Amino acid sequence: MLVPIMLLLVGLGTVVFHFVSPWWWTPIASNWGYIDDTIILTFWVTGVVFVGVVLFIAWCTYRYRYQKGKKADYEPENAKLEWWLTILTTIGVAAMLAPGLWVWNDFVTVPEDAAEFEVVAKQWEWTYRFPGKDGKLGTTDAKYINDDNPFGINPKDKNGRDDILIDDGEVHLPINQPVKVLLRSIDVLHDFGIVQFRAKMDMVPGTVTSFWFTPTRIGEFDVLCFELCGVGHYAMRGMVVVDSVSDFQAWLDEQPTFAQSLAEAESDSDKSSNRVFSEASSPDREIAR
Amino acid sequence: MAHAEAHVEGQQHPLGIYFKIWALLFVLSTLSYLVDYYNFEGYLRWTLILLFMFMKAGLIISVFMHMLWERLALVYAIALPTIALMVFVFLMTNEADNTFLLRGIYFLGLGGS
Amino acid sequence: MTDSNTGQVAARTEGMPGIVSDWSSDQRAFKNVPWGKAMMWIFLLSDTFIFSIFLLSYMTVRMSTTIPWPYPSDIFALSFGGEPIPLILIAIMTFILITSSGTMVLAVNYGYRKDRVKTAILLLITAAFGATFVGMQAFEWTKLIVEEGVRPWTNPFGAPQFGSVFFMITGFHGFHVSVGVLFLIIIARKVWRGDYDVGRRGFFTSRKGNYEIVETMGLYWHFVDLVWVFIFAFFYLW
Amino acid sequence: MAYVAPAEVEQIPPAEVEDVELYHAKSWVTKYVFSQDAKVIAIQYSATAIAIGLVGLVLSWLMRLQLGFPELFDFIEPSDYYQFITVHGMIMVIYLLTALFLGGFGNYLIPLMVGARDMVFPYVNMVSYWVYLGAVILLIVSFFVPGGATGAGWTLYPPQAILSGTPGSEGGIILMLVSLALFIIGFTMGGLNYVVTVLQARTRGMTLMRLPLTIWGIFTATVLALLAFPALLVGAVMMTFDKLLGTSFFMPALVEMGVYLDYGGGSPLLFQHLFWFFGHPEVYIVALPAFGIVSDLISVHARRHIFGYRMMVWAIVGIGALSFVVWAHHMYVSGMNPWFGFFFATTTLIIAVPTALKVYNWTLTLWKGNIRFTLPMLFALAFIVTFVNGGITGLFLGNVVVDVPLSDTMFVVAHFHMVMGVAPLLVVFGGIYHWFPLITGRMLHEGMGQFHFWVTFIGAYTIFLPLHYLGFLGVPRRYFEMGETNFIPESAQDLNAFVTVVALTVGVAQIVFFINLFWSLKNGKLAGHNPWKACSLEWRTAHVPPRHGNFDDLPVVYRWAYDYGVPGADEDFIPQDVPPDRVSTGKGEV
Ligand code: HEA
Ligand code: HEA
Ligand code: CUA
Ligand SMILES: [Cu+2]
Repeated sequence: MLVPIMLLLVGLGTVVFHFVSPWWWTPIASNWGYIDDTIILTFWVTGVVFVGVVLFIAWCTYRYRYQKGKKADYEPENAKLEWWLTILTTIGVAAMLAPGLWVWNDFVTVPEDAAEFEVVAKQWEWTYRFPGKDGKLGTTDAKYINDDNPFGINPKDKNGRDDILIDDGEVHLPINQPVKVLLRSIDVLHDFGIVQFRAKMDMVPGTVTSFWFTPTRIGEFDVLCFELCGVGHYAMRGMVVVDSVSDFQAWLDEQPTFAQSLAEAESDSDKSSNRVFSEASSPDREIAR
Repeated sequence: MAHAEAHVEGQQHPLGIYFKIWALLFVLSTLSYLVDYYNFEGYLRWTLILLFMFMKAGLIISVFMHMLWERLALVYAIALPTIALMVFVFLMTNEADNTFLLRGIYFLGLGGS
Repeated sequence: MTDSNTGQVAARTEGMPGIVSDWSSDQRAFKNVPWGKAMMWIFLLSDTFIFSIFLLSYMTVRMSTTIPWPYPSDIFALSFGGEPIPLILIAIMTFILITSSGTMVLAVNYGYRKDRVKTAILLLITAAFGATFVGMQAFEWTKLIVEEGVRPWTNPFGAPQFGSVFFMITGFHGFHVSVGVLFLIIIARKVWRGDYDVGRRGFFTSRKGNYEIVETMGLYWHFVDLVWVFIFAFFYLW
Repeated sequence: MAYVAPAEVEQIPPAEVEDVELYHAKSWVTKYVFSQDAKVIAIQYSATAIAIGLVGLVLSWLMRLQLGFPELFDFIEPSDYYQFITVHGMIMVIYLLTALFLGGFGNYLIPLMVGARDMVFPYVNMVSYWVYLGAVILLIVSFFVPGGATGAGWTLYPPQAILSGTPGSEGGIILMLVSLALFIIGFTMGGLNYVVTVLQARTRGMTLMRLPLTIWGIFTATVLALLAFPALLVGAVMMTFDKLLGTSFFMPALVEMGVYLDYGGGSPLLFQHLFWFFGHPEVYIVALPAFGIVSDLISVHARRHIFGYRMMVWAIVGIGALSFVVWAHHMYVSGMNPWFGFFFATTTLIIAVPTALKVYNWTLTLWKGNIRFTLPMLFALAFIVTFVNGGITGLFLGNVVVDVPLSDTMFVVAHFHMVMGVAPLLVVFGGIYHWFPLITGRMLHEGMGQFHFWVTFIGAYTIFLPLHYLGFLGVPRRYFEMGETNFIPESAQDLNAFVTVVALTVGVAQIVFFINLFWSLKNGKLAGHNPWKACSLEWRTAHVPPRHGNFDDLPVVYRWAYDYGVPGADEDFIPQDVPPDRVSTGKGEV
C-alpha cells in the first residue's frame, strides 16, 4: 500500500508545489511575451503527460500488486495501442514545436527599424558602444586594444571616430524602440542576459553575435553573465536602464565619443607607455576570399 | 557447402584482380597529381579532386579491404554510421561560412551591417 | 539438421534479405567473420570518426579564418637541380603507400594459402615501404621546419592554422603508419617462425593465433592508405 | 516469439564457432589483480567507479554548502567552487556512470546474458581497466598540481579553459585532457570487446531479438561511445596543442587580462560543436544502459513480459541514431548560425517520441502484471517518475525559443540532474540490489535497503524539483554566489539552504547502502539459484556466483528473455534455455 500512496503523493506533490510555489518567473519587460506563452503551452502539454504517467503507475501498483498464485496477463504486443500512443505523442510534440519554431523565426528575424548598439564584454565587466551621428559602428579588432582604446576600435576606420563609448557597466535604452544588440567579447566566452527581457546570447571572441528585442517597461534591469568565464563569472554584473526617449537622448549626449577619448588620452600620453600592442608585431590582416 | 568453411573463413581471390586494382590506383593517383600540376582552378579542380579521391577510396575499400566480397550485413554496418559524419560536415560548412561572414562584416568592414 | 558441432553452414541468402537474415540469426551477425576481423572493422569505424573529425576541424578553421590560406602546392614543391616541381615529394609518398598496400594484399592472400615464407617476406616488404614513407615524412617535416620556418603556431605563408593542421594531421597519420610498421614486423616474425602453423601461444594473451591475423593487419594497413587518400586530396590538393 | 512451438526446436542451428579455450590464471595475481575474467574486471571497474563517484559526491556537498550558505564557509573560494563543479560534473558523467554502466555492468552481464564464456578478447579487456584506472588517478592528481584542477566547467570551453582567468589553467587543464584521452583509449579497448561479444559470440539460439534489453541498452550505448568519443578526443588533442604549442585551433585573436596574445583566427565554436557532438550521445550513453536495465528489472519483478519488446529495441536503436543529430541543442544561445535552431529543435523533439514510447511500455508492463515490491522494483518505479520529470523538462529546453530564457540557469541543472543524476543512478542501485545475489550468492538486507531507497528517492527528488523554479526566476548556473539583484527574492536563498540540507541528508544516507553491501557480503541471506525467478541466462549458470567460463555447457536458447506468465505453463516463468518440450504444463510433459 505504501508504494502506490507514495507515488500518488509525489505526483500530486509536484503539481501542488508548482501551483503554490512563490517562485516563478520575473515579470517580463520586453516584446518576448510569445516565449512565455510557449513555455505555458509546454507546461500544459507535458504537465498532463507527467501527471497521467505517474497516476497510471500509481494505479497499476495498487491494482496489480502481488498476489500469490496469480499470473500476469500475457500479451507481448498490441500494435493498435502502440500506434495510438505514437500518434498522440507525435501530435503532442508537434503542438509544442510548431509554435516554438514560429517564435524562433521572429527571434532571429531582426526588424528593419531596429537600432544597433554593441555590448563589449571582458573579464569581468560590461561596456557598451553606440554608433555616433553617422549611425555606423566602426570596425574593431582585438589587436587594436590598449589602454587608450579598450574597445579595440580600428583607428583608421572613420565610422568609428564618432562612436559613443560607455565604460561603466550601465547602459540606457529608449523604451519601445526595437534594438539589435551586437555582442562582442575581447577575451573569453560571456553571455549577455537580462532575465526580464527573456533573451540572452553568448558573446564569442573572434566573432560578433547578436539578438534583438524591444524593451517595453521603464526601469532598471540587472545584466547577468550566463556563460562561465572564469573565477569572476558570478560577479560580472551590469545594468540596463530603460528610459523614455528624451531621457535616453539626454543621457546619450553626455557620453564621450571615441575621438574625444582618444584626444584625452593623447594629452596625457606618457601615462600609457605600457602599451601591450605594437603595430609591428602583428601584420594587418586581409580577407582571404 | 564445404564443412571446413567454419574454420577457414578468409577471403581468397585470384591475384590478378589485385594487380589490376593496384595499377588503377597508380593511374588515379597520377591523375589527381596532374590536377595540381596543370593548375586547374575553381570548380573543375574541386570536382576532379573529389572524383579521383572517391574512386581511389572506393577501390581500396572494396577490393583491398574485401568489402566487395563481404556480406551486406557487414558492409552496411560500417557504411551507415558515416551518415552522421556527413551531417556534421555539412552543418560545419554553414557554421564556418557564418563565422567568416561575421568576421568580414565586423572586423574587416566588408559589406553592410 | 542436428545439434552437431561440426560447423555445418547452410547456404546463405544474399542481398537485402541477406542483411535481414544475418542480423536476425543467432550466434553471429557477421557470418564468416572471425572475431579479430570484426573487432578491427569496428575499430576502424571509430578511427574513421577520429580522422574525419580532424579533417572537419581543418575545414572549419580554414573556412572561417580571414587570413589567406597558403598554397600547399608551392610549399611542398621540391627542386631537383632546376625548376621546383610542385608536390613531387607528396606524390612519391602516395605511390609508396599504394605500393605497400599492394604488397600487403598479396601477403593476406598468401597467408590464407598458409604460405609461411611468402607471407612473411611480403609483410616485411610492406613494413619496409611503410618505414620509407615515415622516413620521407620526417624529411618533409624537417624541411618545413628548418628551411621554410613553419611552426605549429605560425608560418611565413599565411594563416597560422596551416602549420597547426599540417603537423597535427600528418603527425597523427604518420603515427598510425609507424604503429602499423611495428605490428607488421611482429606479425612477420610470428609468421616466419611458424607460430600460426603450430598454434603457439601469444606471449601476452596466452591464446593461439592463426593466419586470420594477417588479414586483420591488412585491414588496418589499407585503412592507413585510405586515410592518406583523403589527406592528399583535402590538405595537399584543395 | 513467446511460446515457442515444438517445431522450432529443429531450427536451432549448430554452433558456428568452436568453443573458446579459456585462459586459466596461474597465480593469485593473475586471478584477482591482472585478471582476464570479465567478471573480475567488472568488479574492478565498478569498485573504482563507485570510489571516484564518492569523491564526486563529496564535491557536490561542498558545492551545496557554498550555494546554501554563501557567507558561512570562507574556506571555499570562488576558484575552489569552480574546480568542484568541473570535477564533480566530469566524474559523475564519465568516470562514474559511463565506466560503471559499460565497464561494470557491461563486463559482468554481457557474456553471461548472451551465453558466452567470456569477452572475446580478455587480454585487451584487462588492459582496458588498467588504462581506466590510470585516467582516474590522473584526474585525482590534477587536484594537487600547482594551480589545482581545472575550473573550466565540465564542458571545458576554450578560450576560457586555457587562459589565466580560470583556475587550473596552468596544469590542471592539461591533466584533465590527458586523463580524458586515456579514458577514451581504455574505453575503446573495452568497448570493442563488448560490441564484438554481442555481435559475434552469442550462444546457439540467441538471436538479437532474444537478447535481454539490458544487453541492447549496453550494446547500443557502447556503439555510441565508440563513435562519439572520437570528437572529444580530437577536441582534447587540439586544445592541448593550443595550450602547449600555442596553436590557434580554438583561439581567435584575443586579449588576456589586458595582454594581447599571440593567437588568431581560431574558432571557439568549433570546440563547442566537437564537444557536443560527443556530449549529447554521451548523455544517452549513460541513459540507454539504464533504460535497458530498468526494463529487465520491471519485467522480472512485475512477473510480466516486457510490453512491446520489438518497439523497445527499435526505440533504443532509434534514440542512439538520432542522438548524433541533436547535439547543437546545447548551443542554442552560443552564437552559432541562427538557422541551426530550426534543425536542431526539430530533431531534438523528434527524439522524444521513441523515448516516450519506452516510458509507455514500461508502464504497460506494470499494467496487468503481478507486481512484487522488491527493492529493485522500487528503484525501477522511482526511475520512471524521475525520468519522466527530467525528460519533459528536456522538452522545454529542446524547443529552441523556450531554451533562450532557461539556458544556463538552474533550470538546466535541475533538468540534467533529474534525468541523469537521479534517474540512472536509481537504476544503478536497482541493478546492484538485483544482481548482488548473483555476484556474491547472498541477498542484500531488506530493511536497510528500504531505508536507503526511500531517503534516496524522495530526497533526490526534493533536491532537484525546486531548482527548476530557481531557473525560472533567472538564477544562473555556475554561480559561486548569487549576490545582489533587484529581481531575485530573498526566499530564493532559503530555498537554496533547504536544498542543501536535503542534499546532505541524502548523501549521508548512502552510508547505509555501503554498510548494507559489506554486511550482506558475510551475513546476507543465502540467495540460492535464481532468487528472483528470472528468465535470462545469467541466472542459469551451474554455480552461483558463476565461475570462470560462466557455464559448464554453453546453454542453447529457445525463447526470448521475458516468458513470464505464459498461459498454460505451470510456473510463472520459463527460462530462456528451456526447450518447448520441457515446459511443464500441468497436463504432463508435452
Ligand atoms: C541522461 C542524460 C540525459 C538525457 C536522457 C537527456 C534527455 C533530454 N535532454 Fe538533456 N541534458 C543532459 C542530460 C540528459 N538529457 C545534460 C547533462 C545536460 C546539460 C549539459 C551541460 O550543459 O552541462 C542537458 C541539457 C539539455 C539541453 C541544453 C540546455 C541548455 O544548456 O540550454 C537541452 C536542450 O534541448 C536538453 C534536451 C533534452 C531532451 C529533449 C531530452 C529528451 O531525450 C528527453 C526525452 C524524454 C521524455 C520526453 C520523457 C518521457 C516522455 C513522455 C512520458 C511522453 C512525453 C509526452 C509528450 C512529448 C507529449 N538537455
Ligand atoms: C550523474 C551525474 C551527476 C550526479 C549523480 C550528480 C549529483 C549531485 N549533484 Fe551534480 N552535476 C552534474 C552531474 C551530476 N551531479 C553535472 C554534469 C554538473 C555540471 C557541472 C558543470 O556545470 O560544469 C553538475 C553540477 C551540479 C550543480 C550546479 C553547480 C552550479 O552550476 O553552480 C549542483 C548544485 O547544486 C550539483 C549538485 C549535486 C548534488 C547535490 C548531487 C547529489 O548529491 C544528489 C544526491 C546523491 C545521490 C542520489 C546518490 C549519490 C551517490 C553517488 C554519486 C556515488 C555512489 C554510487 C554508487 C554506489 C552507485 N551538481
Ligand atoms: Cu562573463 Cu560569465
Ligand atoms: Cu543533449
